[in-house]
Amino acid sequence: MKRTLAVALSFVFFSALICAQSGTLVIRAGTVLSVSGESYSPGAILIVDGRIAAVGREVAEPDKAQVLNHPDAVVVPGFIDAGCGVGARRGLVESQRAVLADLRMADALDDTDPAVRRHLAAGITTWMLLPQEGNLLGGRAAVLSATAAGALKLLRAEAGLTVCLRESSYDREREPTSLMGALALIEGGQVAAFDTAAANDRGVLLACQSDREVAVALRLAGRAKGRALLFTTVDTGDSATAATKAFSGTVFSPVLPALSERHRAVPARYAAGGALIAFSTNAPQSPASTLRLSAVTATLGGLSQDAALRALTLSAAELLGVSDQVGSLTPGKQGDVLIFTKHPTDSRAQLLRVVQDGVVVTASAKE
Amino acid sequence: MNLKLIAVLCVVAAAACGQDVLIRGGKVIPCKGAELAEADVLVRNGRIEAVGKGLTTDGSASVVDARGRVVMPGFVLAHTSEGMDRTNEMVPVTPYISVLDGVDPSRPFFEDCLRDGHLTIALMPGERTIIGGTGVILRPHGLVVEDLLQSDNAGMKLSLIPSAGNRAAHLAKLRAALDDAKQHMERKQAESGATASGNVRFDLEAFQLDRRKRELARMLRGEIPAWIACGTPADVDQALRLVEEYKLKARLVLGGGTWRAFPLLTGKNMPVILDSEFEFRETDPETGEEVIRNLPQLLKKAGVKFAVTTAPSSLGRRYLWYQAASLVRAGLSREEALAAVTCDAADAIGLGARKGSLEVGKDADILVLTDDPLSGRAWVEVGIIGGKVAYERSKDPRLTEIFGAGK
Amino acid sequence: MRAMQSLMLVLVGTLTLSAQTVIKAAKAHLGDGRVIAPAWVSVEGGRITAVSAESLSGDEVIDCGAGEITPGFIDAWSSAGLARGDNENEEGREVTPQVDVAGLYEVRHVSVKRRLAQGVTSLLVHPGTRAVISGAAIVVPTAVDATAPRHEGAFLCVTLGLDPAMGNSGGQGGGFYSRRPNSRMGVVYDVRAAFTQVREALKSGQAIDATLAPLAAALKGTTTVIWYTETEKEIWTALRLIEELQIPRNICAGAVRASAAALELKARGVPVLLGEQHWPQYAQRRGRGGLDEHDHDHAGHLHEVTPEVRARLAALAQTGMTHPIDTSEEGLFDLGQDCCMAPGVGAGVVSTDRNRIPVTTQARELVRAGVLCAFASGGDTEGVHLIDYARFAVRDGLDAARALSMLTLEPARILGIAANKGSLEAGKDADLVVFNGDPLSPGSRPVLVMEEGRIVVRPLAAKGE
Amino acid sequence: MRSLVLTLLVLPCLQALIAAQSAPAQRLLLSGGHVQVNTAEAPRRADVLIVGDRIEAVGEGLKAEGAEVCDVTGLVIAPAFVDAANLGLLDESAFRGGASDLAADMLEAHDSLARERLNRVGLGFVYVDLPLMNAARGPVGCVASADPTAANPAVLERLAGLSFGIGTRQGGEAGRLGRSGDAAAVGEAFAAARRYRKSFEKHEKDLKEFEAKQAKSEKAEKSEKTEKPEKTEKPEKPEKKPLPPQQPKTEEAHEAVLRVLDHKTPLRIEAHWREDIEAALDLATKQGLRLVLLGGGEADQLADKLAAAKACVVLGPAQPIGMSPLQAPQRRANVAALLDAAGVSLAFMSAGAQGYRYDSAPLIAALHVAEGLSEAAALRGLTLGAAEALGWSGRSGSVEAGRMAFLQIGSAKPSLSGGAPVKMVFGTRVVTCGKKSS
Repeated sequence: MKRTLAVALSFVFFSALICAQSGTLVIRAGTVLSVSGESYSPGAILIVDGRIAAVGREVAEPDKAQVLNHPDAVVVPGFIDAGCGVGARRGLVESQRAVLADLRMADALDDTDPAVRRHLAAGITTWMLLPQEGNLLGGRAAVLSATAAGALKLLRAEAGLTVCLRESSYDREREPTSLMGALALIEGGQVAAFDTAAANDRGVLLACQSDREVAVALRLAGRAKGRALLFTTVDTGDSATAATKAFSGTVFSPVLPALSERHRAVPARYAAGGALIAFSTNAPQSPASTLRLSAVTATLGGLSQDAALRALTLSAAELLGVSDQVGSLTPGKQGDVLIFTKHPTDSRAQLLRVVQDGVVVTASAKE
Repeated sequence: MNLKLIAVLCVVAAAACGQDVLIRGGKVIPCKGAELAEADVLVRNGRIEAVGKGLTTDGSASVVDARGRVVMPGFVLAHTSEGMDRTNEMVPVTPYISVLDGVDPSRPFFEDCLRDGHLTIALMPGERTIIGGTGVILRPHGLVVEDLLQSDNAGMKLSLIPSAGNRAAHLAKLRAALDDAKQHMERKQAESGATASGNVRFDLEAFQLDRRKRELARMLRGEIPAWIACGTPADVDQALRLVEEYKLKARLVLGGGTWRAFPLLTGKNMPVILDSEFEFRETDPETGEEVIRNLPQLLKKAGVKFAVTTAPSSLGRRYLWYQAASLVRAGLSREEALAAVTCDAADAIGLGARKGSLEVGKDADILVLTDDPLSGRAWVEVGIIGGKVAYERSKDPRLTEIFGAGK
Repeated sequence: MRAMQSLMLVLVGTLTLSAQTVIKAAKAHLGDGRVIAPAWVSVEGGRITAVSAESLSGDEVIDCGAGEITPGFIDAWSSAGLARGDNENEEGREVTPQVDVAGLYEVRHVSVKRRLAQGVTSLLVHPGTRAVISGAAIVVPTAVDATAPRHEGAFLCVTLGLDPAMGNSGGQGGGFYSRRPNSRMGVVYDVRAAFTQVREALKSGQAIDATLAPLAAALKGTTTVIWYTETEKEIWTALRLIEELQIPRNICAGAVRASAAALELKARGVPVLLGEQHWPQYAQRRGRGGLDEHDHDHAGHLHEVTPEVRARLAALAQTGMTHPIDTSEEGLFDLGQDCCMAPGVGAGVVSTDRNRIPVTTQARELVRAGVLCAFASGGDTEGVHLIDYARFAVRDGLDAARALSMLTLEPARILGIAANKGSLEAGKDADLVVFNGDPLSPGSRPVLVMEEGRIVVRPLAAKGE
Repeated sequence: MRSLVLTLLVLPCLQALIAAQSAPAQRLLLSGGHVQVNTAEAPRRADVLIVGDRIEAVGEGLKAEGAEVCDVTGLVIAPAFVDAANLGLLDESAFRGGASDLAADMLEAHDSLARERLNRVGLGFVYVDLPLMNAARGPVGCVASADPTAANPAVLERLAGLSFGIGTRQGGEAGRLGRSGDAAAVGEAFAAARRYRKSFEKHEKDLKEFEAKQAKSEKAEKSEKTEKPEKTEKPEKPEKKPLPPQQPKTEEAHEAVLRVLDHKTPLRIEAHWREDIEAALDLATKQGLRLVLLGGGEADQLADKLAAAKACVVLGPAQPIGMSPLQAPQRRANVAALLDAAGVSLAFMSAGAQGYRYDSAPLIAALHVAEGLSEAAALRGLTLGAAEALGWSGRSGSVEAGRMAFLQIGSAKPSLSGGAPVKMVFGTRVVTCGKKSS
């Protein structure tokens, strides 16, 4: 009997996807955390034609509206994954030349990628598509979101040139073969693509792994007029103060519970003083749940619950340059809403429902 | 059998010229007892006859003028695997091999030991083994291996540092070898009891088997000590358990990583031989910072007497006088530092009665240094082994070549 | 919780001091050979204001009791602060003058912290030695966060010898870049080609490519060229290239066999940084093909047979045991004497490989020849204390004051930073180390290190301190 | 059999002898606090009296003369959490290959940091398992306490169980070597253990026979001597005195299997795919043993059969990180909820969980709650469920008289949201958590 119930529910999931019609939706819940504005408990949200129309203690309820009632749930904006490889045709790395500045991720979209549905099921409604590691200049990232129908929607086709200073981009058979060589080439003006990217406002995304690489990234960030994002791991705790001053924000690779207390505390050090931080899953290598797990581990390391939620939503949107469309429950923004049993940074929080573009995408077994 | 014959021959040759040696007027550091400003040391028949002021001899003694020099007992190198072409056999359990067959007298290691004053060397197999074989105590002066030999069985080398596979597998093999030797001993006892009367048929296969296990059996009977090398605190635990279980006479050769287990050794008066690096560096997992553990201080706090070893390819740590100075740097007193390279080291290798200090009746292994051993400027002027002058710096071919005769 | 018994040198954050600090000690080695006892050093605003044998007053007096003060040591040729591994060598091309280690130097790196705990207050950090012209070296303090390093002087590193040629496939490689030297001649050719190309461009007034600018500066003399020359053969090559390419300011670094070229170095006035000590022992072996002691083969050093040995041989002969004389022809020397092969049997004729003399012994010969030379740790990350080089040099006959100045004032003069580093003089930076005894006795250790007026290393109050 | 038992006693007490250097006070009274008997019930006001390592009594106003009193007013005493398979207390050489059998010999001595980290999340003791070295038959695990003050790790049960693997061998490009031969290997292990027991029984019989013959032949000699002492015979070849039969060597690996067959410790089998779980279930029912299933990727599809067999399922993370061929294709994230709904008792383990540290068992339980498991079931899994998985059903998992005194004392009821307990109780030793180790 139990198994048939499980199969039936997944059928509902598909049906919701197919008949995604534009309609009105009202969500009432125990607490509504809008992240940008103030939060209401209890609170309600009205979504019309895929856009958030109103958020407040109570909202007007149009007659034909679909209503979701979760008296003790917590409602938050859709999560944003600031760095993964979901939704793209993979295997585009070309090893002959270290510089591949003209490669655009936007041209490689593929909505048949099963990882898109897994991201949606984990509450990730928007993400940045990064080129694979392996080249000094890997190409230009893109920010995209999934529509209710499962198609992919480009929020930003050009989201900055990636410069990977990590070990993986040096190869003895091509120039540069070391971090020193890379720094000398770029500072010597030998890499035109970097100079043009630094000149325009789309910005530069610098990927590092150790404090040495962050030191080099700091010098390169000085040359970029537009924005400079730092993609790093929790091993670069010592460069926290310098990095928060020089970069417009920091994106962390997955922060897992296997880390020592010292490493778990690094996101909190970077977020001190209000600097923007965000998390990434680098899916499909790791599951989509890694995004929320990173936030949970960061809170165990000392990051406050609000700062962690902000890192999953509004801060990530600002870093990706799409904070006008997603990232918080503000009227006019895209109707991406998640309904949890508890605050999402609590390890026991269960994701009851995902609303994407105003359409209920996942139905959970537990009503 | 002719090994024994030659050894006897050498002693006879030495005694023949029973000449006395008088070392006069030097500052004597006996390492046991107070230092004497200007004193003499009389040597007869290879042993120290007297230590005191104003000693006189009949005319025939040869006199070594030590005025303005320092006279002290020879340094004792408590554990080393140098001087051989390979430190271990490839097979992990080889109780039947001896270092004696691997010693190569022409190696520069022995010449440097003589020049640096390391007059007693305990040569043992290396650590890459489970049961490595037996070691020997050597002197760094002699024509062939038999000349260098001081005692031909210094003990059996065991290692608990798991080189291949993990620690439990390593221990399982070690216990299997020990149990096998134990059963072999019990069976031989039972057989010898059973055949008290009547003739014994010579059984070659049993003899071969016996020869392979004889040394291990001697170790289990406590006739020869077990030198147990440990790399981590868990190894020290296992070593203490093995000693208790098999009733071994044991000496511990400790690497730096075992510092957490030092308190376990308090009051066990089991000889301890410390690795040549006295600062153990480890990264604190909580803070990521490098922490330096001061091993001599930790051993002193645990009340454990210890000897030290050398690292032949390092700039300073290849000299025992430098190691003694490093112990002072680590916070030990002058006496404790000098003891660690002389009398404590001699006790550690079981020759405490004969070596390690200038006391009447002990072997005459004496050094005449140009300066105080801890000053960092000392050269060995004269090296006396077994009462005979074995080394004179003025005649050292290499130093005269480099520094010229005048130095 | 077990009390942690360890002499932990706590890296005190940059403890800013009150206006004027006075350090009192039993003795002070000023660095230029003079020693004053007792000694007071007053420090203000990161600089030494006064050094005297009479007492000085100040806001805070640090009494070091029987300690002795020395200037902060300067390690004039090291790769500390760069993570080991292939990341510090750029092998894309042989000539990469524009490469700069400034961006990579990490003052928090454990190798720098170890040097600081030994009393080293200034470091020259050089790129790896795999490229022929490997790039710019920098001089940096060891305690200050050097994200913006102060280049007290610009340096360009050139590597001679076999390092750049090691393991190159000689051009068949599939990579877009194929030509690499695989012999000493190839390395010298690349140096000569690079410099001559820039010299021609300078002469004809053409614009010089930005990446080759450091070579032009070297020719003009604003940059000092550091030649990495391990053996005396490389030193002679370097001196010949200096002559031919007229490069005004030069240093030879990493030299482990400099004493053989002492006269030529004196003639050209090129200073030398002694390299890492590889062969500490005096007993060397002239094995087959001059390989060093680790080649395990048997041909060895020989001794003349003394009467006593002959008696021993006779006794052995009776026992029927033949004596193990190595009769292989390479091992024997045609000295026309019987010989036997055993250590310390008596005086004898010896053949020592002249160029295997330990570095600490060569210092004495270089000083006698009047060459400006200093000790340096080289690539050694194993952590041999720099002061140990001075201690063993004194044991080999060098006088104490000169040995200490080979760690302080000499390297400062060689690197051209003697204006404010290298000795305890009023007006210079307050870089100093306090030992708990005579610095040159191996029983003493650094108790306190001050860098630019800030106490950066102060020992945890170890027991009995 | 007698000698068999003897050797069993010698080794653990030797171990205990070394461990109990500083014998703690014998009796401890926790007074003034609230007690949560097991994680399902609300805390109620009560004191706890502990003697040795067992709880003596739980009740109001207990007075105990000669007992050390520890004031816990305002705090809640709850059963300590238990990790059903943990690799954290092993020293690093344990992860190198080698035919090693016993985890008890591989524990990290002298370093209390790992045990302090376990205390900070409320873990009282753990089943120390060794990784299955790509074989069907695994090493012998042990139960070790997380008491940081013990000089070296206190082993509570030396031969605490044997892990078998069905379908867990990896290799080749498909990554999974299938399960052929795994079940046979498990059967073979049982048969070998039975042969080993027979060899001891046979030795017992031989010894009795030998002693009887020995006594008979001595009686015969005595009578022969008294009859004709003066006749000097020709010294015929002395008949070799028979040697007593040699006792077979005790092998702890077989001892561990025998303990499984004697129902002292559970049968632990790691299986992930549906067919492997079925094979494990059949094996357990055939041998008449209770199954403890580790991993259980697709266990929800056999929830009813597992419930019927009263099996216990030990779960790893709900969403495993990293691509491993062991993960079953139809693995569902809410496997814990479905198993709990079917009445299967659960436990949690951190062994082999990529991306999770050895102190992550409570966090893994919390993440199962995030996939739909009820919080009560998760807390039960960390206490009573884990006791079942270790074969300690009657001896731990709740605060009742007679049970082992492994307790956590916190400012409130233990919850899985990462709050650290204030104190941990190990028998009569009380340890304050949160202090950084030296």
